[in-house]
Amino acid sequence: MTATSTQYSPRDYKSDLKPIWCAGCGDFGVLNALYKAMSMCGLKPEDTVVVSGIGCSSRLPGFVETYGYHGVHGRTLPAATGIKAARPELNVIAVGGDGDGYSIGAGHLPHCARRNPDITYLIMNNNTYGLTKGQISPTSMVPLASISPKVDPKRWKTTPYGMTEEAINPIAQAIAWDVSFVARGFSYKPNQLADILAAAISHRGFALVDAFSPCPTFNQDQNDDYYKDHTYDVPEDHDPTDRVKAFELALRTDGYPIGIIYRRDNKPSMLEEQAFLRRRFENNPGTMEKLFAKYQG
Amino acid sequence: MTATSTQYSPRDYKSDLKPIWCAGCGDFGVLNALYKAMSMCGLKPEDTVVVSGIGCSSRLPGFVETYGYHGVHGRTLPAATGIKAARPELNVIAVGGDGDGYSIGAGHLPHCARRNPDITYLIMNNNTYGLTKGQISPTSMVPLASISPKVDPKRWKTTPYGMTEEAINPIAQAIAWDVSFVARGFSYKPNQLADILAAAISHRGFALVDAFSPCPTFNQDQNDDYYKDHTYDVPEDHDPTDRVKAFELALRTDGYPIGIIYRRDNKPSMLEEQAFLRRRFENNPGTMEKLFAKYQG
Amino acid sequence: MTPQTATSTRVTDVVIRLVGESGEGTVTLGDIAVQMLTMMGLDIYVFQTFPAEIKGGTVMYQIRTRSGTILSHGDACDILVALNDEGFDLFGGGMREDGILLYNSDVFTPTPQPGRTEYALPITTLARAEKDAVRHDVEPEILKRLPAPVNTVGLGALLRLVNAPLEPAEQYLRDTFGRKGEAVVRMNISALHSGAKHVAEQIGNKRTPQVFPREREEKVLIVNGNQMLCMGAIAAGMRFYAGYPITPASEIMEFLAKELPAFGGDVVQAEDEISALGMCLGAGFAGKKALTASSGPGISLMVEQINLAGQAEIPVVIADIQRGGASTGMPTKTSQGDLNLAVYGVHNESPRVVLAASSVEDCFWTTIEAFNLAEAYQCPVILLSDQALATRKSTIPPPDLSKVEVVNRLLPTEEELGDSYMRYRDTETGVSPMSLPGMRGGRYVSTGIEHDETGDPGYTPELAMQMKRKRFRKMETLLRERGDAMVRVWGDPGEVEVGIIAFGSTEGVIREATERARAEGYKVGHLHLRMLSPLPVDPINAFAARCKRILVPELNFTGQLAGWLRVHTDIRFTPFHKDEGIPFIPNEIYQQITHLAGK
Amino acid sequence: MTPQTATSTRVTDVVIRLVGESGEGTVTLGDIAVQMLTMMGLDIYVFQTFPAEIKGGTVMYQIRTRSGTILSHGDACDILVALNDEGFDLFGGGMREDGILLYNSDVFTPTPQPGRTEYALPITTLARAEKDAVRHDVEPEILKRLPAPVNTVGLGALLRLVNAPLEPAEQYLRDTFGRKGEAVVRMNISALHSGAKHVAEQIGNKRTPQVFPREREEKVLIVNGNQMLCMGAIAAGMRFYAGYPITPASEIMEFLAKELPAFGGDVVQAEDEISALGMCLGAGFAGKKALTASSGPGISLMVEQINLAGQAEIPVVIADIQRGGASTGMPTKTSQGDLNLAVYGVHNESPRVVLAASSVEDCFWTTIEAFNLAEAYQCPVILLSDQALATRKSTIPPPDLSKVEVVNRLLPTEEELGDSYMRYRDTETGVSPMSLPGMRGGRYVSTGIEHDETGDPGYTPELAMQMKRKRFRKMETLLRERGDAMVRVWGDPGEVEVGIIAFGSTEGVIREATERARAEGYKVGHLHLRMLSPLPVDPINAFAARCKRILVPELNFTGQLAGWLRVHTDIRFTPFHKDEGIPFIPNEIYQQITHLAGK
Ligand SMILES: Cc1ncc(C[n+]2csc(CCOP(=O)(O)OP(=O)(O)O)c2C)c(N)n1
Ligand SMILES: Cc1ncc(C[n+]2csc(CCOP(=O)(O)OP(=O)(O)O)c2C)c(N)n1
Ligand code: SF4
Ligand code: SF4
Ligand SMILES: [Mg+2]
Ligand SMILES: [Mg+2]
Repeated sequence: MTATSTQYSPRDYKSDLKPIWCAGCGDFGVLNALYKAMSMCGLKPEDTVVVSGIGCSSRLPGFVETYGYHGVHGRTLPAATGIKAARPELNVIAVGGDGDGYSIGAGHLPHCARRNPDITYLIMNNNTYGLTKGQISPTSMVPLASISPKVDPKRWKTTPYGMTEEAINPIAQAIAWDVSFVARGFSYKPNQLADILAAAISHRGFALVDAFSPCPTFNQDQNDDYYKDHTYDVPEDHDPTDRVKAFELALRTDGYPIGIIYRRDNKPSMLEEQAFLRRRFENNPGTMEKLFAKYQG
Repeated sequence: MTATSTQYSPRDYKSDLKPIWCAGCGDFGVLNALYKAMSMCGLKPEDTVVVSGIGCSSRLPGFVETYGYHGVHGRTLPAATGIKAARPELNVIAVGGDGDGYSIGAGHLPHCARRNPDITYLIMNNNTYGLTKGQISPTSMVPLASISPKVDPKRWKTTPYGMTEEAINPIAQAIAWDVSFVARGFSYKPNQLADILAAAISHRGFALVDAFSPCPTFNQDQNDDYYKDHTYDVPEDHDPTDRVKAFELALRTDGYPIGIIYRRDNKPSMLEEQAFLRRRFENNPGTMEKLFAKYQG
Repeated sequence: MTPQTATSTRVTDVVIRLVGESGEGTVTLGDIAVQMLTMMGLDIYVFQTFPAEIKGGTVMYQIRTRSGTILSHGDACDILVALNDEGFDLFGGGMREDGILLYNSDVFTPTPQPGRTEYALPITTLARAEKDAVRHDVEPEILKRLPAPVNTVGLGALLRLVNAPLEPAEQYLRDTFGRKGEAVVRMNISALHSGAKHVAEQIGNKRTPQVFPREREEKVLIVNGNQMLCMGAIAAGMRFYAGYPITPASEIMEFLAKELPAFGGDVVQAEDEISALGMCLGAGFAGKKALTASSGPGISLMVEQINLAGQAEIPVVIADIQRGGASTGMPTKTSQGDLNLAVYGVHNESPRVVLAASSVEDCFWTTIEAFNLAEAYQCPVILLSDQALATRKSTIPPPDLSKVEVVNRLLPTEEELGDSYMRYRDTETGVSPMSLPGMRGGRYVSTGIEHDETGDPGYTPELAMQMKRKRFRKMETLLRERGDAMVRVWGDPGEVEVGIIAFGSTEGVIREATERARAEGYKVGHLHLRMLSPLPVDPINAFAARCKRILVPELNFTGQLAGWLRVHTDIRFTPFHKDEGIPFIPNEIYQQITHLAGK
Repeated sequence: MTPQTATSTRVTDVVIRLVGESGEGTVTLGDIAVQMLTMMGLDIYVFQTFPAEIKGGTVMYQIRTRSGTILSHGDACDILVALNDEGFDLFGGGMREDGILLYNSDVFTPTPQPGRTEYALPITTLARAEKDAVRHDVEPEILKRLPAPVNTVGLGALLRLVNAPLEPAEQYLRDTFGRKGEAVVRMNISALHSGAKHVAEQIGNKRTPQVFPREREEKVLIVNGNQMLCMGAIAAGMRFYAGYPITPASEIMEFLAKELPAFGGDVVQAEDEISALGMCLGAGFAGKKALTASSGPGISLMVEQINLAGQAEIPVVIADIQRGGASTGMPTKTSQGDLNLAVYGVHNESPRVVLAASSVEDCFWTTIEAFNLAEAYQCPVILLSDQALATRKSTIPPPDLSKVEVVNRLLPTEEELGDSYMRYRDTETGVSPMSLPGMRGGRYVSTGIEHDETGDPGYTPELAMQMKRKRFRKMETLLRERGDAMVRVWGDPGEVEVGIIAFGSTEGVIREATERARAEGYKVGHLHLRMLSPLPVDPINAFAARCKRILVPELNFTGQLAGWLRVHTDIRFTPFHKDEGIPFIPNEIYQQITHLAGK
């Protein structure tokens, strides 16, 4: 993370492109929180890359006045890892949707956790696929078919009679993967979200922030009201370094704790290991001649 | 799971094809345990399908006298799910390696857990890629580069100077995903493994059995001796239905508990939800005419 | 009953284009107008373009209507209904010079153009007045969410403009708004007449087209390509669908999620396309007819397992609803750009069939064909459709179900099962009897590794060639058994000046263009490919032999069909390709024909 | 010094084939023999086939040796060293009728064949005796794991058979076993002589070939294709590698994991190929030269993101080490079956470059070319190699580093940066200056969605065509700027009876066959394609114009290059393709030439 003494205001991170999001989309709140967090961390815009996949939320890089990488669906973390590995001095912020990150991109998360690069990953979790117009996502909480067979066929397009599977718990799985910073935010509490994002950006290692960011167009159930009623701040006495306790907190069924749920500050990072390796050869750098010599007949 | 009164002996599940595995490969023990478990459950060979991806371990279906599906690398669970969904009366046993299941196939696991089909998934975990001759896998425990830069360059082919990332904990992640049966076995304790597998096969829902199955050819570190020294039975008083306690057990660093670590017997299953849905229409089955009528101009 | 003025002209064919903000209900307005026109006994054909935005953005909804089959969305539009200026700017260019413009005068005033007939309609004001009029008669709960009846005003105006009767619309409004109470019904009916009246007042001696109701004897369906694809799949016996949402294929999963359970089938929303196809292969191996559908990005991810299906000989159907642009490209636009991927997207080589649906109705039949070929030749079948065809709403006769033929895979006989059963037996046709789990004596391992006739792995040079020949022999068998049925030939028999070879959703527009040219005396032929791979070379060559010149039009940048024809035939032709995200119009093809004929 | 008998014939070219169980050390024996022959100043060329089994299974290790360049692994072998009967059964057919068979008489006795010279060598017995002899002189710890010196006995026998001196081998054994103590060294040297002696005793007046040491002035490397590909990548400035293991590409990652850190570069083992390419694209976007390598199954998974690289214009190199068979197929065998996937594997259309390396040495130069083209034209470059080339061990001169030219991407100037900077500026060449993160005023979003010159999303028909033309224009620029350098032409100038057009790893074997034909008076030409896409049509047509007949040989089932040539040229040719998992031998090509010439 490259912070500098020059101060940037949240406005400085705003690009000219007008967001294409629907009126009332939670992503607006997340975007504003991100501007603020970037400002709090003093990120130099030209040294920052916002990386995304495909989805409503993945359009975000266009709205930020930094470099951006808007790749293909689900491959946000590989691209972010490549950028960070190639240029460790850059600030890399990965963003995307719950579908992008937890469904098609699900296989990359545990491995990014293993590598622990210094990347912040912000998931705009609207419990649905917004861009493709309202199918279930891995975090959708449509009732099961056998429980509530009267789900509105118009609202839940691929699950008109209810779901046939349960939702995942993205916080619990992140703790199991030992993601070194795990937090939850809510777009309707943008200041708190900005604080959380600033902490995530400042964290040395892979930080996952799952922010509820309701989709009023396609998800009328998990909407802002629902989350206002079902979230609470992480208890003051919670020790985020206790992995088992963090797991327990993540499993609570009385609502969703907002705040920093787990962190491990001393986790090794692929980037540091690679730097270590490169340093090993500083006094004996490779040359083509030396390489040839190894294969001399 | 279709068990029948006819008894099959372990031998009845043995095919004519000779395993191509190296002498001393842990997979032999796993295969024998599987024969035994199938016999214990009385699985009818022709009603059973063993499904795999690609890897040394994934060659297993060829050695079992049941139907087999030997697909592509990492897609074991999708194929197994499709078989089970299409023909719920079949016994479906998915098998494969730690690379197949936890690396390239990592994205399918959480979603299979959500769907909870009645499938047993047996991972032969040798902490390496056997078939491609000894690179690290997500469960490899090669020391980090910065800790032990003297790793044998010949032994660890893609990590000659040590790893740059940590291993995953397959048991902890499975508990976080709420996989409805999570167990660990060891190929050098084939009877215990057979018992575990029989329990997994009998479990109604998705059962994951991670069996240490050392690769003497490419992994001299996590070998049978290592596991003999570093495993112990799951404590008698462990309550596998307590998810937090199971998680705690999975995180223990004094060795690996062998046995059933977590189970949730009442978890809904996609297959049952689908059956429920189909039943809803039993008295009013679909016809093409009715479909056309919906779109009549 | 039909109101009529002295200057209205009786027309047989009208193209109406509605443009506006997508949130504003342009599509709803179009959908209702389509219903009304269909109720009049007319046929319709709808072409829509969708904005990239989720909500908002400009949409274009073009309805062509006439009594009788419609082959394309037409050339320039006769009537443009512009609900906002952005829509007018973007899509006004597609209007004929002497066309009729009906615009929302509350929002903008277009610069007048000589030749154009204009109607100013203060839609917003009129609608608001209607709402105000009933304000006190509507229950407060309902009033809160009651929009002003903008669409209904527009509908009235539009119907009046084409001299259509208002009664069916009144009935429709009663049915639709009945449950919201009498006052709401009243408001809408009044709004309908308000719009009609406003137009009537301006008609004077302006030119208006007139459409006539007719008695329709047969039933029609109002459906699009995606819907007919689904119905075809169900009719063919498909009972397992797994997919992952993607524009413009999502509707298929959504349709099937609703309808398939009643047929005893299952739909799974997979975590990605790789898993979706993986599940379908599992289901196909287990004996079910399985379908997945996607578009370019998802099909790309399926490449590895399509190959597995070819190598392990697993029947499966993969629908590719092609969309615009490479990579993420232009998801809401159309293209015929995936032909190369469909026929060549495989490392090394395994056989597959590639079909292309060509019209809404054909989506039904070609999907059935896809399942039949997958079963008959135990291989993956890629079925090409595209965004334009998928969302093309048309009136079609309900398919004649007595013509549906369903093919099922070859199963081993009792004698073939047992110790000597060989799943991959090297037969004369290449097709081997396929056992299903549950069959005693049918045990084998389905595998993508090179294998011998039993399925056991084997790598010798001889075996590799033998088994590859066996697998590809199935495609030769297919061509021999059904190759001739895999093309449709239109136009003049005998020698023609210009022949057209094409595939997919362009069939209608090409037919219309060739008919226009024929009407003008050109001798024109048209061979439309139903199957792209294996390519039915014999009928193509036979057709080419009677063409002086050949045109190969297609909607992509490099001319993929042109390349594919060059690989497999020696015929000479003029390629014509472009890839702008929108379909051809008849005039483009017609121009090419006359140009080529004049050479 | 060289032992010599009356009947030994001086030969300039010997093909030695070693066959045995892979665990038995056949490969080790081969590797040592290669070293010894190279030390004698001879050149070598090794062709290996690997078993499907992990350990065990039968391997074949064929060494061709002569003094001077070797173009192929040769036709039938002169000497077959059969360490077991399974190997003899599987690979004995590749032996010339008057060849020499040296077999392990402890294990089997072949049926004698007229014309064949046989040497029976009880290798196991001899080796065991040698071990017994030193049993008491070796430290117990070492003795426990000390194998009987089977390989060394075999080596002695083999060297004696070709009349090679034993001194270098002695020195080699001293170096290798020194740290295990004097007794082990002694055992091995004695074993070497025991093998040699046993052969010498049987020589009598049997025919033996004789190879002669020569002074080599220049240094040589003993390397294979994968290794030279890695060295080329490093020389080109590649400093980021991400990959996922797969046969036969894994060696590339293994090589680079060891060597790249010393050059300041990083290697990441990704969780799959999708992630590997994703990381490379990230690195490429960020300004590093990035490489990933895989084989068919992995390349299939990369299709979606190769397209992204084409559309978003990100430089990246993807090496495809082709292997045998579709799907999992035959991972340890060879093929040229991925040409279609490389050139067509994309939904809709975005530009890419496809190159093919043709020899071990060429792997170095073509890899450098791959990076240069990726940088110059800001696009993905697919570099084709194959299993046979990747594992082909040859002696080659160390590449002349002064000839290495490194191209870097076009960066924006200070003036271009700023508010009016446009990442995707539509230029005459199609190439736009590319800013890198960290550059002030260079901000943009790299995207696979259709976009305008700034990178902002845009979908109008005009924009779609404009930007597509811009991207594809780069390929025209490439052809104009470097097209002629993308072929290599061999053989007779002027008019030829038979011309050959081919690509990839077959270059050497075709050259050998054409030289043989030319030596016999045929007029033969050979154009070898370095670049497949965009296809350098001009030099191909120029070449074709001077050929009476053209042969297009390739190692796949359907003739992929043949199809590709048909799409892009009008030349007529005879295709010749097969896909058995093994390379051509010179004689196959030679036969085709003479057959075609005789037509
Ligand atoms: C390979 C691939 N499959 C499917 C799609 C279609 N698609 C685009 S966005 C999306 C999901 C969007 O959901 P999410 O990631 O939660 O983002 P949101 O729109 O909800 O913010 C899908 C399925 C695609 N672009 N690429
Ligand atoms: C798409 C794809 N990528 C890579 C490979 C090469 N490959 C075959 S098996 C394997 C990993 C084997 O490891 P694991 O799954 O742990 O099985 P093991 O051999 O150790 O039993 C790999 C990478 C492949 N076959 N397909
Ligand atoms: S569809 Fe939902 S997620 Fe997408 S922009 Fe609209 S409100 Fe936001
Ligand atoms: S390489 Fe390892 S895992 Fe593979 S067969 Fe040999 S011992 Fe078993
Ligand atoms: Mg979402
Ligand atoms: Mg493994």
